[in-house]
Amino acid sequence: MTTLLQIQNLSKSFLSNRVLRSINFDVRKGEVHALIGENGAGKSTLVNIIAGIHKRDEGTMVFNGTDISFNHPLEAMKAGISLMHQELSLVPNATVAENIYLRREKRNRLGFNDWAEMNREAAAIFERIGIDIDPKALVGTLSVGMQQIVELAKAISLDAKLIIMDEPTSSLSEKETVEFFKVMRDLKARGISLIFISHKLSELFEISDRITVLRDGQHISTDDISTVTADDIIRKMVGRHLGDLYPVRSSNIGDVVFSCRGLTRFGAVRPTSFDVRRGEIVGIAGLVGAGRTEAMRALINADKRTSGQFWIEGNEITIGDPGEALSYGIVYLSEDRKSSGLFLSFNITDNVGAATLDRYTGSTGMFKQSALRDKAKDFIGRMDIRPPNEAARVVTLSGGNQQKVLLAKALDANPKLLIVDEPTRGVDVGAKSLIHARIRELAETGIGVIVISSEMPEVIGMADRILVFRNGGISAELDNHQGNVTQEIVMTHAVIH
Amino acid sequence: MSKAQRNVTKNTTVIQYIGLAFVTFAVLFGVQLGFGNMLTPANLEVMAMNMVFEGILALGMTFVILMGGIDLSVASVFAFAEILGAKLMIEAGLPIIPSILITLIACALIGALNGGLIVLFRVHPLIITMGMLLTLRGVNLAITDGKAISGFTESYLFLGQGKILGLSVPILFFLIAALVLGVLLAHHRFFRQLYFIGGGERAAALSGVNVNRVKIIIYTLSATLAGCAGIMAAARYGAAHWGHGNLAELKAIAAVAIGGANINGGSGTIGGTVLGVIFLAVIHNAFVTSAVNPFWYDVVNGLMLLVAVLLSRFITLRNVRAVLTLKQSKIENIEATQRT
Amino acid sequence: MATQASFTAREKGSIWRYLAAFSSREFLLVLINLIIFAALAFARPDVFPTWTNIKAVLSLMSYDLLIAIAMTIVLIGRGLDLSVGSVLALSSVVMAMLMRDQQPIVLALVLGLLTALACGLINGLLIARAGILPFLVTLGMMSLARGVATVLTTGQYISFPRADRWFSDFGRFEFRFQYGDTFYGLPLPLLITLAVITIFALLLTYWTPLRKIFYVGESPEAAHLSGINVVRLTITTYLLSAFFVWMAAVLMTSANRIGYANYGIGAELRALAAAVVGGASMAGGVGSIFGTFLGVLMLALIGNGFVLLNGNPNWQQATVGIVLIVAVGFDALRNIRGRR
Amino acid sequence: MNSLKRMLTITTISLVVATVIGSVPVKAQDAEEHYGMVVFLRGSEFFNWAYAGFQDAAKTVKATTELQGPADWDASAEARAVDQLGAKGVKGIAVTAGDADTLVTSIDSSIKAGVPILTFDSDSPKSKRLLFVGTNNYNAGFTAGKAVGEKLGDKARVGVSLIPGLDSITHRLEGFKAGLASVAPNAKIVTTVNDEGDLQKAESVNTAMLQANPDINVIFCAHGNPATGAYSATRNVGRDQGENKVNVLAWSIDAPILQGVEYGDYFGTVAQNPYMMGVQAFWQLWSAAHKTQFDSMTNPGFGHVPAADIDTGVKILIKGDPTIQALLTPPKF
Repeated sequence: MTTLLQIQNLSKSFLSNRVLRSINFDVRKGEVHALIGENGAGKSTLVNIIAGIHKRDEGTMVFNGTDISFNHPLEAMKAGISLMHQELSLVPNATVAENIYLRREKRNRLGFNDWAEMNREAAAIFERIGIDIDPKALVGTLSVGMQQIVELAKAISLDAKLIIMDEPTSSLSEKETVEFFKVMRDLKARGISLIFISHKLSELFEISDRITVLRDGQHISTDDISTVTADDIIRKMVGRHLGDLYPVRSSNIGDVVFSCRGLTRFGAVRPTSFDVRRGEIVGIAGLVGAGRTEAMRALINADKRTSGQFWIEGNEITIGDPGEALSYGIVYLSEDRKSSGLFLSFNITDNVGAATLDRYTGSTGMFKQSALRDKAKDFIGRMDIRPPNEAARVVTLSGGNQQKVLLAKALDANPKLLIVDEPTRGVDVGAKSLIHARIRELAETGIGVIVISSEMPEVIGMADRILVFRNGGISAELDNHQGNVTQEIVMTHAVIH
Repeated sequence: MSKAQRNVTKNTTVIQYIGLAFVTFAVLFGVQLGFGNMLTPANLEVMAMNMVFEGILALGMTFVILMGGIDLSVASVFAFAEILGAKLMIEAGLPIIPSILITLIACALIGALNGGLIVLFRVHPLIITMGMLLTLRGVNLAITDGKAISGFTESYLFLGQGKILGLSVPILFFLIAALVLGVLLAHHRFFRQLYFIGGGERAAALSGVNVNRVKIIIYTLSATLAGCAGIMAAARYGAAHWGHGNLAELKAIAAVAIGGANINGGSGTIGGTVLGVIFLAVIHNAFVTSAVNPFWYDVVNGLMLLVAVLLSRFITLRNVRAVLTLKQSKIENIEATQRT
Repeated sequence: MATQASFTAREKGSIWRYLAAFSSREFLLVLINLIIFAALAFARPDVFPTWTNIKAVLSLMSYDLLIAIAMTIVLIGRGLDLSVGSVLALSSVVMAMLMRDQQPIVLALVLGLLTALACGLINGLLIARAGILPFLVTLGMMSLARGVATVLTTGQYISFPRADRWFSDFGRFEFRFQYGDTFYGLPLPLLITLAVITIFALLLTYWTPLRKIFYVGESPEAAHLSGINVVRLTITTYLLSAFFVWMAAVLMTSANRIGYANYGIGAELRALAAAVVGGASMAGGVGSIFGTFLGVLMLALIGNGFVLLNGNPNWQQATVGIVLIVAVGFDALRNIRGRR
Repeated sequence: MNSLKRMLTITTISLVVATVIGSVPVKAQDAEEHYGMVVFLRGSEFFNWAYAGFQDAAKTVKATTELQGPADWDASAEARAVDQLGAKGVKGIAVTAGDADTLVTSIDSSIKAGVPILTFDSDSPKSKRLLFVGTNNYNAGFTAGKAVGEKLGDKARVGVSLIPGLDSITHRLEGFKAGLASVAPNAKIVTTVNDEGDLQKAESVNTAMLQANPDINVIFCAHGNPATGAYSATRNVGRDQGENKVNVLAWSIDAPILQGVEYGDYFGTVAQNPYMMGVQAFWQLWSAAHKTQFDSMTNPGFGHVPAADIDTGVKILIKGDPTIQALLTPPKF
């Protein structure tokens, strides 16, 4: 089996953190090569470099015998490498043939697009891979499964030699996945290589020839699929060094401060119930798309939930909107700081006071500016946020400082239940441990804390109890008081078998 | 997705067109029955001439809106073309062809300036084109000192008043332009990109579409079409006046919106806009024929715009609903297969 | 976003507070206004700096000022209100017709206010609840309100000769006082306008419910998660806009002693230009009453200058467009520099 | 299934719209005797008087009438309205030309189609209209100039508030100059300002004019819009009463102006007679539309209409004139 793509000690870092550390990776002609690893292990960055979206810092890439270095996805496409994004980049109002041949339309003599020709070719591709799709249909009218196949056909039409698929089956039904694999096998038979990224272990074992595991930006192993078992893979995926010290786990867990029963949201969240005790940190683990953020947003009714009952300190409450949740002391810090957490062009004082403006208002409704300013100064000291100057706009702060501002905002609302979504995403290592310490301190003061994180070590390091989410609901509840839960156990429950 | 479901979403736009055509004919025949003399050839010709210039502006506007932009300046570019053409031909004595060419080039440059400013300042196109609308209206007023310019040569007047194959020149131009631009939008590679830009600028840029270049070209096209309309209007009325075409940009936008295009961009066709223009022409003429108090026209105009917009909003919400049902079924059947 | 930074930066005892204030847009606008003022005073020392001329400029701009403030509030909440001009006309027509039929003045004023608020509510609901683009909703309302106003009056001036005198005089009433040998008159409507605007500026900064509008405009999603009722507040901005439009309608109807369906034509474009020059932006979250006042003042001074220097008044209409584009360009370049 | 529902929603909405148009109270239309009047600035009081005259005259012979035209200055919209009325088969059209040249094509094609058409108040001299019914602007200006000359004599210093570039206004100004000179040879017209036909604009430009030229003691408003603004200007400069009061000669017969004359704000107003214009316009159309034994010599194919234009004349209304009370109640139609 000749080698199609050969990568040697490839490295890449964004700003200060190294995402890929000297990766060796190769793909053979006509092979389905699975690529697996925890969130943040570097899978997406690797394939983005191969597909020419990012440029590599060091390392060599040999494709089809020649050295390659792309600075635009178009060049990769021309060389025969196609990347299928996770969210499809198709245009619903254009026809199937149009989406396939965008920017590469076949022209007749007059310079007009020769649709008959393109439709014929598209139909030929679909027929070859045994799928019945009408090239003239509008893409918007197709099922997600069919749209995946159109993306595939687009790659084929580029006579791609290597097709990279990032979580292609994440939104496919069982029946659609079977059809999708049929197409993949057909491509393999015709000598096209496929890189297949997925968390569904069952699928990997069914379709791939070799499997490479990445962890913490390092290449762990590449084995023939027949020589490894699901548990081997899980063990290789996890075992990331616990690294930074996590604050010692809580000693005095109080009684239940918040409980939720039968929380559902149509199309996103399965019936979910859990409790949070005073002084306890509940970690929510799970893979991308497991519905963790959707569940929390449904809890505070940021997105309209279908059903759910809630109790705070024992008495039942109704949560109509995030404002009502705040009034009961339920504070949610969103996953995406930039768009739904902070007011970027406001300064620190205004950000800190955002959720508690009414508390700084006098009886007549007059806003007590100085009170808020003093409180903000006090937080800047306590959380040692280091702004360039007091009037600095939050957009100019570093990731770590921004997260501290968010935490200060939450603290100001003196929460009974604090929900922090991805507390240390985009935060440099130094600030990470400081934020972890702040969160543990908060829990110690007797409030319930829910930490959602895609980084397994962070969840295991921080949480007293872990809820593993899968497919829109809780798949397992693990007691982690002694910190004895292993990443393997969590991953086993997180992965769809 | 079941066969029926597939046809529905595919045909939503078709249904919208049928609905619009149905209303147009309902009004046409209703007024004909009630008041007579609406369907006479003379009245049809006049009805068409009443909306033809706004129709030409609407063609250019369709491309701009498809791309997620808006162009308010077309009304004063229209008047500017009238005035510049008149000044070149009458005051400077240039022959017809060169003056028309110079006028169209000037309009194209204004369009390019619009596109350039929008791309450079990365500001909402509404503000830039509104600024251009005000500036150009002031310039039109100033260079003519409020007075009309007339005295065109007979051959030039043919451009506005002459008839070819029984159709007056502006109507013929509108039909040909609509046909050509419709085909281009449906088939030509360059214009198909508008759907991609309207659908999502970032995704379009990623797949190699040069978004900024397309924007500048489309705003230039919109201004050039406004220039053509202006030249023919000056010939039609035999005079160029700064007041002509007042509020034409709002009628053009209404025609595109009523024609089913999504004002945020991403969907819409030339055919839809032509239907919108015909609809507005019929409604306006119905007011005259039925001698209904003409003031009701603005009220109906406003109502129709709001109805068209609510309709497209209703369709988008329906699609979101469909996606959610799909996801819910997926969750349920995956859960069924999991063993732990 | 300098204005926001500067006004919260007014803490005592720190040096960069002054730097922030100096770099703020308001200071720049004060500077520009002073330059224009000095230039005009220099050019026409006999006429320009006299109190009568200044008073004329200020009292005449009070209508545009009230409408510009209405536009500013909506812009801060990341919205747009193109219907301000038409709602002004509708409200004035309703009040004038009631007064013509000898209804008590107060009842007429209240119903005028309710009419404006009704239009504001419709705008707010369609935008905040139905989620339609503000530009489109208010464009439809603009045509609708103007149409209803013209239908009610068949376009006539509505005068109210037999209504109580105090209302038709209050618009022209002046506190006359003598200082030295010359007479000085302080027009009542100007005082009312300045008083209401200063109170509102203070409320906007120091009254919590209004302060939240900045948050909604800056990031609706973050505001929603911070427990701010985004839908209710967005509707409030359109109601506040309607209130200021009603105030302008009252002053205009009283000063001219007539209600007229063609009041406020083009007012929305002038208001948007003044608000954007004053620092507001369509991206929301930024804008100040004082900034908008300076924007309106600048446009008024330019207008007055045109008349005094016998400049061709036609060019004055062009300046509003040019000023809008320059302000937007300046704003965009500043943001690009700031963001990079 | 839901495609059916979609169709239903669209058709119901469209039917509602169609009924709105159909059901609006519509005057019964007698197909034979229907006449149209086209104006610009539709709705302004002056043109409402003209249409009232037009309609009242028509009623006397059981003919019906209709008013069309834009609410703004766009003369091309007037041209289109003329075409639509012609196509509709009205028996006659009276049009006031917002811009003389823009209307030429439509008027000529209407005559070619055999539809009688004439201009009133603002003429389109280059067109083939049957005749012009309205104030002869030069004569009106002359009468106004003479009135100012008689009131202030040689020390009259006149400031004129007008819209540049409108033919009718330019002729009035020429007439005014001649009329003033006829009675007060060394009275002077100091300057003119452009009020753009807007109340607010009129106030600011006249205020500036009075300050720039303190010698002005009378403002002549050359058209209906600026009078209220001109009077406010005199108040702004404190010369609205007392011995150095600036006299304002207003134009036209809007209610607020007539009230102003009664209160003594204005020393008079040049009252054109729009109502008579409407009446005369109808009768000329009627006569042109109903041919007698011999066709008109000047316009073959039409009934007889006078060769020369009809001058509906003007009257300077001053305080106490009984016609003011009569004019104060706006026309009903």
